[in-house]
Amino acid sequence: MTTPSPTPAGPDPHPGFGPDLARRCYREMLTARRIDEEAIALQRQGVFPAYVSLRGQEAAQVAGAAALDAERDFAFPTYREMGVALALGVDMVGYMASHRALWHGGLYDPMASRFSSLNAVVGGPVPHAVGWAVGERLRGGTGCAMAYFGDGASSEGDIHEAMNFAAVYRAPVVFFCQNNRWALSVPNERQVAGGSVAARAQGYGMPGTAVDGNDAAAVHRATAQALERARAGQGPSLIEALTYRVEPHSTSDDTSRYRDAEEERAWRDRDPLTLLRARMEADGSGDAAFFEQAEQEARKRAEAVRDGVSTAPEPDGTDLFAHVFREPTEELARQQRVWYEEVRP
Amino acid sequence: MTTPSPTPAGPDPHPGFGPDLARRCYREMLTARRIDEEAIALQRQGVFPAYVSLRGQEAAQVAGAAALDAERDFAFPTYREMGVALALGVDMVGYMASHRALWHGGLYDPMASRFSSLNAVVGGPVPHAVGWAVGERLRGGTGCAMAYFGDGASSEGDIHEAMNFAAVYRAPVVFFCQNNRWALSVPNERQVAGGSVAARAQGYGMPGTAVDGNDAAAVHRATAQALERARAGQGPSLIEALTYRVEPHSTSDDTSRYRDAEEERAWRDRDPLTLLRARMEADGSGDAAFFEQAEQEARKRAEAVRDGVSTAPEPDGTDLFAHVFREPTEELARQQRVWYEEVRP
Amino acid sequence: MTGTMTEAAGAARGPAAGAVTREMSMQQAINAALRTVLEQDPDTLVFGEDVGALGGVFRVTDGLQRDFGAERVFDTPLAESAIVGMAVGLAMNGWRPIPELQFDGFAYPAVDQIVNQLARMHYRSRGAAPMPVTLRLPSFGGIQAPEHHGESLEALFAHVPGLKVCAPSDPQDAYRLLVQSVRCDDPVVYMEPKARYWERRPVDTAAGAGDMPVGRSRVLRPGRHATLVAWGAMVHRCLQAAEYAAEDGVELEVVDLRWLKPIDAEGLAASVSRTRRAVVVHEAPLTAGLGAEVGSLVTERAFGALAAPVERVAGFDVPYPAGPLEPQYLPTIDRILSAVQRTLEYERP
Amino acid sequence: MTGTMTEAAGAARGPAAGAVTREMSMQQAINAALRTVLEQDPDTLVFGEDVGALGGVFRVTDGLQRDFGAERVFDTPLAESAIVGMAVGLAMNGWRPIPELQFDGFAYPAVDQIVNQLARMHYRSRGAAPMPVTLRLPSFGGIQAPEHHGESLEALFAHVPGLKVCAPSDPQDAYRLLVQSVRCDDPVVYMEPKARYWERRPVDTAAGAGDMPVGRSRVLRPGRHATLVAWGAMVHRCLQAAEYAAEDGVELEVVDLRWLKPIDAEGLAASVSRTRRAVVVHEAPLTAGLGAEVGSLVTERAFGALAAPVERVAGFDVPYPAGPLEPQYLPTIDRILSAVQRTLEYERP
Ligand SMILES: Cc1ncc(C[n+]2csc(CCOP(=O)(O)OP(=O)(O)O)c2C)c(N)n1
Ligand SMILES: Cc1ncc(C[n+]2csc(CCOP(=O)(O)OP(=O)(O)O)c2C)c(N)n1
Ligand SMILES: [Mg+2]
Ligand SMILES: [Mg+2]
Repeated sequence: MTTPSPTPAGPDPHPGFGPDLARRCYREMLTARRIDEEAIALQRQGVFPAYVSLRGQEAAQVAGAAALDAERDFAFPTYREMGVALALGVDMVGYMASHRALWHGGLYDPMASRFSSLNAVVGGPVPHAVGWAVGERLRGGTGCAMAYFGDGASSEGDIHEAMNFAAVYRAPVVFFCQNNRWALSVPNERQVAGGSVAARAQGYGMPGTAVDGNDAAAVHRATAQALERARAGQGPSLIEALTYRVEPHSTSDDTSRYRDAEEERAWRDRDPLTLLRARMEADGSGDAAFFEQAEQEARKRAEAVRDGVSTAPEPDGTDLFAHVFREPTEELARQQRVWYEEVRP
Repeated sequence: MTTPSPTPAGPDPHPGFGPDLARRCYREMLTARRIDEEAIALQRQGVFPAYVSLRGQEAAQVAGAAALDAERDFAFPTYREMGVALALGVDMVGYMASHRALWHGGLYDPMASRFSSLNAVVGGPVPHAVGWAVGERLRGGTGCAMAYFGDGASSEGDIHEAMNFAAVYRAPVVFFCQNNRWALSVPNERQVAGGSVAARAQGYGMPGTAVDGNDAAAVHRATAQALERARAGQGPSLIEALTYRVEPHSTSDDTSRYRDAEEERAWRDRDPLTLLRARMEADGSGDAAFFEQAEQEARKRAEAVRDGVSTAPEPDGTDLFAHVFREPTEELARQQRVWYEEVRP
Repeated sequence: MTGTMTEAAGAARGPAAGAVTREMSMQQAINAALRTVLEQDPDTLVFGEDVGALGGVFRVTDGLQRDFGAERVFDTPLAESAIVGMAVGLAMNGWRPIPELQFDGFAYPAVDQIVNQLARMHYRSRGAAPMPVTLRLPSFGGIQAPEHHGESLEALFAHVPGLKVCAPSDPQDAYRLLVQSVRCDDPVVYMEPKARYWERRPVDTAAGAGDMPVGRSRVLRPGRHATLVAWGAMVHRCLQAAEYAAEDGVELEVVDLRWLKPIDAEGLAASVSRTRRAVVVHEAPLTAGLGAEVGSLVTERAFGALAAPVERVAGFDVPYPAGPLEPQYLPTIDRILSAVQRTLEYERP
Repeated sequence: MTGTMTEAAGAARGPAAGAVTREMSMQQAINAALRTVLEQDPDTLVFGEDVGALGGVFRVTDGLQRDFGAERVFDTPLAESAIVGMAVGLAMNGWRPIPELQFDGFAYPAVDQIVNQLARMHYRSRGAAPMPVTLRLPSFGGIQAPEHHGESLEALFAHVPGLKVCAPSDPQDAYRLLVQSVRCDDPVVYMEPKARYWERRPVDTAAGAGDMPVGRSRVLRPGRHATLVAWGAMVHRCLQAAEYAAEDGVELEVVDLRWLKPIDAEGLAASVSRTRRAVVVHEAPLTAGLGAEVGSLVTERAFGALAAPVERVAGFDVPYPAGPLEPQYLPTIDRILSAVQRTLEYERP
């Protein structure tokens, strides 16, 4: 079983993570936490058929994404990057709509949000990030692509192909692995040969860094450095944010079958929000009033998202057909007529 | 452009490569060379529709495979491992039949030969080696699997997945990459990010060694060590044999479109046969009589293979149907009747 | 040989001698079949993502690792191509692998190993390397799952020379077909209708696999006005449709295809020769779906008997949709009955 | 709309105004089409294995890197899944990618990115992310090539919602279809019949893509006794068969399907309504091949007119074989003529 490593002591190792940024991250991490809690509740109430929690990964997601420039960068998420969506300003009702099963990819606009549609194929979106980044350099842009994936995903062939492509083309991509120690029921020990995703980077001649993924400042700093490097034309890098999936894989999962409750508890104690709050209290970047206000805002926002997603209208059956092609076909129009005549509720 | 590194000088770094082994390797390398030449001639005469030469890679293939135990190990080749086939004692007429297009996988028995059928999917057979090795350990056997692939193949997802699986399961596999600097028209510089296939091994927590692939002794030693390790239950390793494809990719290729004739010439001068002969002359393990006899035997064998493959009967049309299933279906029997009535020559 | 079907609805037969009949869900029946083959054949191995301690996301492999050990039943890293590639290598070393791919939509990353390797190794080696691999694939839709968790890949697999493909529709057949698939010396893709995992039915675990050869279909309900052909979860829907039709005096014959390759062309032709009309129903998108093959086989063999063109009721040519649209995507009873009506009312122009 | 076909044999039409007609092989015509789109649309990119300095293994991209630069035309590492995945990302950044996969059989490793990503990204994003990707795929057999170099994947692609698929049969149509595919805002799989790369024919490079909408088939030879339907290299074989049949007074209509998705169902039905008989010919294995879909479409739309079931002449259900067996695997003229004879002699039992 894995246990968390202790919080680093000594002088602040992250001078770039100033009070404003800390406050922003805290607010968004807390908001993500509260939305997550609402989502779990919605699943219990039967509003969501299932839900995948990001609990415990708020620092890895929010503080990493806070280094992105939402004007020019582009994030390629999996199905668990709710905190990234929040940090990038994605319409959260539209995001959560995916979990209510209103539309697989969510109801937000991925192009306007610079946050690709939710993607359920483990490893699948990572080559897209590379293509986007190659395209960005070809047109002389300065944006970077951020490719999210998990420890389990690191086993997929697509991850390897994508890293090799990115390094060959020196494309501005940051490969951001949230190693939350578990891929559904399989722990790192039986998933990641060698034990380190970050160590894979060297084989492609690119930098790979493992950071404490529950330490917002460390995540932010590593991400900012990787983005700077990519923007300067020095090519891709890989960040492995070491964190933990404190909740089950999804609401349909049962962790008692495969992992120790003790391990979960130990990691719950290393809650990224608690850690960040302690740090902010220590360095004075957050006082009681700030935390109180953050709590109120987060709750309010989470409730708004909850209400919004709960009451969002179900998609119309015409949507089945509307987005298949940009240039519609007669056959699909014929099938839509069948739907209209024989199925339409 | 890449140039060969100089031959290492100083005391013999490969004490394990004794006179008998050197003579065996030389004989088989020379035989492979002569069969290769016959094959190129057969292609020019129109007997083979196309041919992929192993010229320049004889040391990497023969001296590596000479470390295998043909009683218990199993090799998984690509389409270019003619020297490996020879070293393992595969029926060479049956092997060459694949190049005459008599049967894609060749006409030899891969199970009896412990040399899998020729495989044209770049990267595709590598996971088979891992499965075979996992199965070998499960049954308590002591055999090892040898997985061949090229520098180009190293970019495929299957290679990554296979290495990760092998290392997770500590399977007795040797990943043997012949880096001949070119994957068809694409050189290492635009194929292998980071520049070293061997360097990828570390990311999986397994040993990775780059050896001079034109130095038979070095190849043999590295392979023997990797096999020993695997047999002792210490898991997989990766060998990168640095060599060069001195011929075009295949007889249909035209290297003048993409590489420098100078580079080819430089590598032709580092011919593995010349190197081994010089070494054997220096240490006395081969005298003029030996080399003369080796030449005669190689020629004789090559001519026999040439004659055998040229005169081998074409497969019968019934073979189209015979090997699809072990438990035949009525539909296929019906189709065979159609063939019998409407197609049979 | 005769192409007629040998079995009426399984439930209608009395228990065989030595029968061990228990009520179980399909997911339990598959588990029981895996236990049978793990017990009887020491060369069998069960592996895939999360099949070990977790017992699979649908608990189909529940308890197998505990009972047969982590050497026979084991988790793999998360990589579908390597899972199938490993199965090929294991088969070459004398094993009888039973890999699982977690969901239909995640078979796509393994397609190269399935098509170019698994399906061809026996052919490529001229019979030297048998591939007795049973690839379990939780399949089809109907459970309001996320993207890539509700798809039907049978047309892809049925088109691949060297593969056999089957899909059960009830617990008894799930048991029998799985044992039969594992014992088959050729690679079989075994497609499990997730939507039917939970319904409980009596299962006779002593029922031999041999009593129905590979490729045989079943008439689950006899009828004389038209034949409904389906597989997997759609069989149940067709049986429901037949109930409704019966209320209007229309007697529909329901054929559970079971084997999607080889297809029981003779059995289908025999049924349609009696009913003169056929409707094939599947979840996969219409175009180039297996319904086209079924329709072609029926038409080729029973053209003279056919009073109307074979009707196809299928998923629409759209990506499998999310929750609320799923019931509008999948063939509905209304759509099946409309097709029946069209075929009954058909008049040659 | 009318489903009738608008074009008789291309060669029979006079040159259009502004026509630039040159004799060229299909491989040159595709090269010319790539030049046209690279010139006219600065967002187009050509990439794949060995497409740069080498100009592709068939020289289809010959000189493009030299003339358009290594930013617009570039080699990739050897990894098909990443090639398609990169195309998806490039499209999301506003490009119009034209990736090549080197051979049919090497599309399998990319199937996940093609099916789960390329074909769905537009849908998944509710239209926000267009995927104007043209995937070039040297396809089909007939050149006595190694394993995996002679396969026909059209049934797989045609079944995938969100994809369009086409295959030219001659240089002129290769030019026109490629320009049309690239300009199409949806993903198109463009299947090139390798066996027809070398035959030279006059090509009018000013021929607009617009004169035949996506999904339209062509009657290449009119006839009244039966309709032959084919695509790719089999079109030529059907034209040859029609020549032979004509010697016996049998007038066969030959339809070049061109678009394999969407399929010109109306056009086919119109032809078969006249001829009352149809034979569909393809290289892919019979079972679950696209011939089943063509046959079903024809039968559904022209059942009343059909005097016999639609005949299918296809590759056998065996892995694509090596050299000497290739001519026995591919549909032969004899097999086509036998099928024609069967359909002409058919008598309703
Ligand atoms: C290609 C593919 N295979 C299998 C699955 C089923 N699946 C969904 S999530 C998951 C585990 C993923 O683990 P990891 O990458 O570590 O991400 P995490 O869930 O921990 O965030 C699996 C096996 C999938 N979604 N995609
Ligand atoms: C999956 C796959 N993609 C593409 C090809 C076409 N192809 C055949 S050989 C080759 C280059 C292989 O290079 P490398 O792995 O270095 O092996 P080498 O030919 O140098 O021995 C390519 C692209 C193939 N055979 N398989
Ligand atoms: Mg994880
Ligand atoms: Mg190479």
